[in-house]
Amino acid sequence: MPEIVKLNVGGAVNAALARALDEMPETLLYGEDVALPGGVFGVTRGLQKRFGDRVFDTPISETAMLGAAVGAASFGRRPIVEIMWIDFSLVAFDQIVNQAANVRYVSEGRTTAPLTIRTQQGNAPGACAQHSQNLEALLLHVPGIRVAMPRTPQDSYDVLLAAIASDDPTVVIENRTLYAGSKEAVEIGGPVQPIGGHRRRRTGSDATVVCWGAITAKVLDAVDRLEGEGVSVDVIEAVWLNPFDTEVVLESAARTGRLLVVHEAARTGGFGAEVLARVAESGVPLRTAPRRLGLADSRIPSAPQLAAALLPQTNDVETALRELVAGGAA
Amino acid sequence: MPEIVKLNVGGAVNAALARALDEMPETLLYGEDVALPGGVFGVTRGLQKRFGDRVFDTPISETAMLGAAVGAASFGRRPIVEIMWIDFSLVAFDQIVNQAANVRYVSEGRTTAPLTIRTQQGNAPGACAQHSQNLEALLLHVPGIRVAMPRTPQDSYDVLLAAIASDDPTVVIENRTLYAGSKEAVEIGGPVQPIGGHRRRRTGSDATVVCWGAITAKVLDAVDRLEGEGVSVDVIEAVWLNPFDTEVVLESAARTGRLLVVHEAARTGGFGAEVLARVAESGVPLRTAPRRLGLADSRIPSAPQLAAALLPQTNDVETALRELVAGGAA
Amino acid sequence: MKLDDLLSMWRIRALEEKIRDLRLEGPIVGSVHLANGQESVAVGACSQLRPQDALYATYRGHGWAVARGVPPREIFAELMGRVTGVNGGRGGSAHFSAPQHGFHGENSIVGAGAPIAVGAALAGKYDGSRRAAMTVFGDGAINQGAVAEAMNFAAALGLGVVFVCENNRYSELTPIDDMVAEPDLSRRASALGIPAVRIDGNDLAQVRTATRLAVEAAAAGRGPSFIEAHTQRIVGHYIGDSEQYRPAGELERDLVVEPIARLTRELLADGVPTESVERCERRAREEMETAAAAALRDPLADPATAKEHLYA
Amino acid sequence: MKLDDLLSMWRIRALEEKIRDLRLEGPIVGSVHLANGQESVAVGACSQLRPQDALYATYRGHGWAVARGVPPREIFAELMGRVTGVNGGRGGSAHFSAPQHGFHGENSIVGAGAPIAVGAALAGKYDGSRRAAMTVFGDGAINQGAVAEAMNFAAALGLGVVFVCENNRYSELTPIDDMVAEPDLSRRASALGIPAVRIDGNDLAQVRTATRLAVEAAAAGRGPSFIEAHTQRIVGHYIGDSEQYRPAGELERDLVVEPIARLTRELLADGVPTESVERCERRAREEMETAAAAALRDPLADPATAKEHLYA
Ligand SMILES: Cc1ncc(C[n+]2csc(CCOP(=O)(O)OP(=O)(O)O)c2C)c(N)n1
Ligand SMILES: Cc1ncc(C[n+]2csc(CCOP(=O)(O)OP(=O)(O)O)c2C)c(N)n1
Ligand SMILES: [Mg+2]
Ligand SMILES: [Mg+2]
Repeated sequence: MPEIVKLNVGGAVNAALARALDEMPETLLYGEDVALPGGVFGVTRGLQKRFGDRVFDTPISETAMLGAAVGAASFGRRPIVEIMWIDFSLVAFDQIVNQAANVRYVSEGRTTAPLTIRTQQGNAPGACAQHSQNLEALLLHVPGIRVAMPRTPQDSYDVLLAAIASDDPTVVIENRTLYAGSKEAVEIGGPVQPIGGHRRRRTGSDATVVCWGAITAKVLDAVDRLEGEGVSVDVIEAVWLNPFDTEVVLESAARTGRLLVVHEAARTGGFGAEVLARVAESGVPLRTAPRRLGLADSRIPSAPQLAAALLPQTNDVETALRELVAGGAA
Repeated sequence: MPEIVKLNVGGAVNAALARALDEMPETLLYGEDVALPGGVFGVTRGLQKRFGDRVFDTPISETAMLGAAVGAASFGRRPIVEIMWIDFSLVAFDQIVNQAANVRYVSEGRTTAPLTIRTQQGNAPGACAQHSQNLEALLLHVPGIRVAMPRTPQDSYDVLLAAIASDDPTVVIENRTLYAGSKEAVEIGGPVQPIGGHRRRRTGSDATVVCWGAITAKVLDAVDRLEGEGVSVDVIEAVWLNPFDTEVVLESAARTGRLLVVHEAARTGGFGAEVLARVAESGVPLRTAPRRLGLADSRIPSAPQLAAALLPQTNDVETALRELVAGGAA
Repeated sequence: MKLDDLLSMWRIRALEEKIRDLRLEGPIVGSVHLANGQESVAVGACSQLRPQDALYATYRGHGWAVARGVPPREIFAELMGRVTGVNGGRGGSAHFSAPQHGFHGENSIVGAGAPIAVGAALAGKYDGSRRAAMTVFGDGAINQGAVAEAMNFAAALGLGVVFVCENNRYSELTPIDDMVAEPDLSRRASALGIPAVRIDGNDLAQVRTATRLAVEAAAAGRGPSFIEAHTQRIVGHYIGDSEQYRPAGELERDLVVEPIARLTRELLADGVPTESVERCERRAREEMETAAAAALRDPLADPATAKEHLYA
Repeated sequence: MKLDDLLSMWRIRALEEKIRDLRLEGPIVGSVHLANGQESVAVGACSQLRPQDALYATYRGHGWAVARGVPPREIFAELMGRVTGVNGGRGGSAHFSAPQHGFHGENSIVGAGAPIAVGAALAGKYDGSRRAAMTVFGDGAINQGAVAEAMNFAAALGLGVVFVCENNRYSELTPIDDMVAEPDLSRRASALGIPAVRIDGNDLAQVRTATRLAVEAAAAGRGPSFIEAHTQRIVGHYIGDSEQYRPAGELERDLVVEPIARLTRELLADGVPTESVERCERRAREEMETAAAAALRDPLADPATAKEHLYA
């Protein structure tokens, strides 16, 4: 019985976890500080109280946490592991890439790893270089790992549930700057969705923007500014990056003839390159050269004004779109 | 006094290491089994005998090995660390991404990390999924880390020396299937080159192939087959991937109007996407849609016939080139 | 009983030697790690495992698979890329698994199996199986962070993991004693609050006792145990290893104490007829010849299936 | 002498409290971790470090930087993104360094500083510096594989590393006792062959003695040492932590034993005039006010420089 409630992202994640723990007795939820303290962002508050020892705190041992998820998943559990920052996953990347990703394939499907890694990423004012990275592209180069980056309360709820229900190892990447955002109406309790899918946030015919994650808000601001000037932009938010809705992007790019990809991750080797490559390979004719916006290839400084100079801002998106539209005007 | 000697890749790497240890007293060479046993591939044979305790064996502790390199490098040493397989770097990825890559930037240049990671990668017949991956794209998405993939004896010598002499953390990715290859004339003892650069392996006007690593041999075979039919192909081997010679690729692609990128790494999110994206962004007009060949997005099976079905083969390169040339024939 | 043990160990030895032959002759390609000389650890430990227990091994895991009951034909087939291989050729020598036999896989990342075994024990906390999860690794693996994390994780959460460290004195080509300051590796487990023993891994009785106690502890919810089993490999780290690192005389001494030679001596001293003792070897070799021949006749895995099973 | 110690500790406390104010008022943004209550470990340990020694701290490192001689103004400036910050604002509260003062950096990846310190000691093997490399980490960090690897690496190679575990009983919001089965964390070092002590970290004399012996051992080429210093933070894990995890009465007890209160009591009991004792606090606060005010007047780091220093 679906129901509408007002939730911010943190609340939506909490609701999704509560539902998963409630409806799927095989789920486990663990991580550093997630149980008794309810998480450093408060997102898992109340869950241990409600679900007992299926929700527990762990030592600061990401390799053990993720390895344990692989092992428990292969024995019928459905672990949901919180990696507090995606930056920390790098101390345990082996367990994601060499272990979780391989299990099903190498065993010919005899062993599976239906586990979910919940993590969050991105720069926030004053965050240090080791707490600021956007690393989805690393995971997207690893066959066998599903990846999603929900942003709104509704998507945070739906995507997390889809990930947990999925029988593949899935990384759901959130963004801590969004947890305490404003509450929105969220439909909870509806059917659990399959993995995959995008959201078309704006419909337009002059250009296509593909984006994902928190930076989508800046894209929408820029697009809305241009809207007033009669420039209409198709905005495709790739909530799921693996699987990725290539066809939708191709259709839109073919229609608008102009393509911009925006992500917060470093530009070189970011998934924006993959999007541009797929469009180029498809042979879809564009009216002008496609563009990418991402972190200027750099480490990320702590001082907000320095970080802001390296990360795409609303103005950068606006400028890029203006140039794009002007460029293909002929 | 430069001198020409006959060396295979293993010998060339050994010669470069010997020279670095000889000429740069601040170098250290260490890793698992590199010293007393001379390395599992025999590549470091004789070096401990010759250079004493600057060459040493370590515990199986990649995180400690790489962290120690960061620390020693900041105190004037120039560590050269062998990570036996690139797959193993994933147990220690934090020390590469969060530590080595950050040091110079975050300290405003007060601390530096002139260290070299020598590793090798790729599939070889019968190798398991955890010993077969090509992971250069992960490193290429990390600002602050230089990356090279030499292939010939001469490049193996030159690139390694350039990497060691460079003041940035640099990963030199070799390929174990090449170490014991045939000996070629190698000029040793010449001036140490700066980092960066490509090799134009063939000159042609009908298409451009950009490739790197061991798979280049397959590319050259395919190109040579086509040569007989009057199809001439520009082959750019990107010996250095960071820095990457974008301009050279743009110039060639503009001239031939047809682009194919070939790598052994997984197709999605591979650095081939970056190359296609840069060409697309540049606005260089192509006569037909560019192509990429890479590992079909998959884990890598041990059985050689299965792995071969997933990895680009000479025939695949040939077919892709034929289609490319036919496609842009109009 | 002791004769059964000898047969079990000979099965592993014969399998490994047949694999070596096939590797040298061609049907098996790539890197292969044999466990000759270490058979008693696998045989003794697996004799104490119950069906619901989970075993995690390393690349040096053929013998553990055999001891756990994986059919040799399917192992040979796996190593030769046959469709009948336990994983249809995808795992290969160094990374195959057969969960239906409680063999939850080799692992070719040193130390990486330990955290995964922790997960099997974690699952046991909820599924009522009283499962013991055994993870086997080498002396060198003790220096990998994953093993340290796994041990503490299991200790802190009281999970039924049996950590078995096969101390064969070498990590690849490097002596463990050069890579640690404290040669008693079991102290690392004790320091985490894990009951730990050091045993002569060539002594089947010691292996059995230590394992039985550890499995009982796990099944009873008393948490993890650690067993450092001293043993020796009497072959190279991998097929082709020139073994130049071995001090003179070492191999000769090892050949005396290795478990098959040792048990053979014991049996003969006990008065068991030579004929019965020799029959074990003969029978094991015959079984392996038959299994290998069958595997050789099996069809190669079909390249058209190479893309299957990546995702659900 | 004891008054000097009090002043040194007050400098840290006053710095941290001023940082807290600036964080709450706005000039400092982002996550900030204070070390109130742990000052004695930093002051005592750094008093034994020589110029050539290298110190590696964590995100909770402001006090260690002060104790090592990093000018407070440059720390304040760093946290406020000023061009005069030790790293021009690139490091921030949790990841700054000042090698010119022997402060080789904070680290915001738990445990990651330990292997790097090993490298500083490794360099010392070749450069004749007789350097001791000190790495400081928390109780929770002991469960990170990197720390285990670093300790064994240093032990095996006999490197002059001083491992200082500041056991403040919590890893973020979780009690360490819930995350280990063996509460004596120093046993992990002993098990690796590293001389290890557990001390009352609130007792400057114990901290000094343990550090002196450890630094001497390192300088003499006798390899690593481990110090588990029991202490307590009397503030939250980060500014804004609601500290709901604290049992009733704990903070009150901690406020009695924390090192500034303790030393103050000692001094007064020794008959040192109240005035002299109070002057330490006053002086420290004045210094920090002055430093912070200066930093506040410094210009912000220039965004146009944001791309510099990525590569050589
Ligand atoms: C993380 C990692 N580092 C290095 C290797 C390469 N390697 C394979 S086996 C091995 C030695 C392991 O020694 P030990 O743990 O004693 O096991 P043994 O081979 O003696 O059974 C090494 C270093 C690896 N597979 N994984
Ligand atoms: C690898 C890694 N995992 C998790 C974190 C998040 N984190 C930051 S501080 C901390 C607690 C550390 O506790 P402890 O080592 O006791 O140090 P303390 O904060 O008490 O000084 C955690 C879990 C991190 N920064 N790095
Ligand atoms: Mg061994
Ligand atoms: Mg702590």
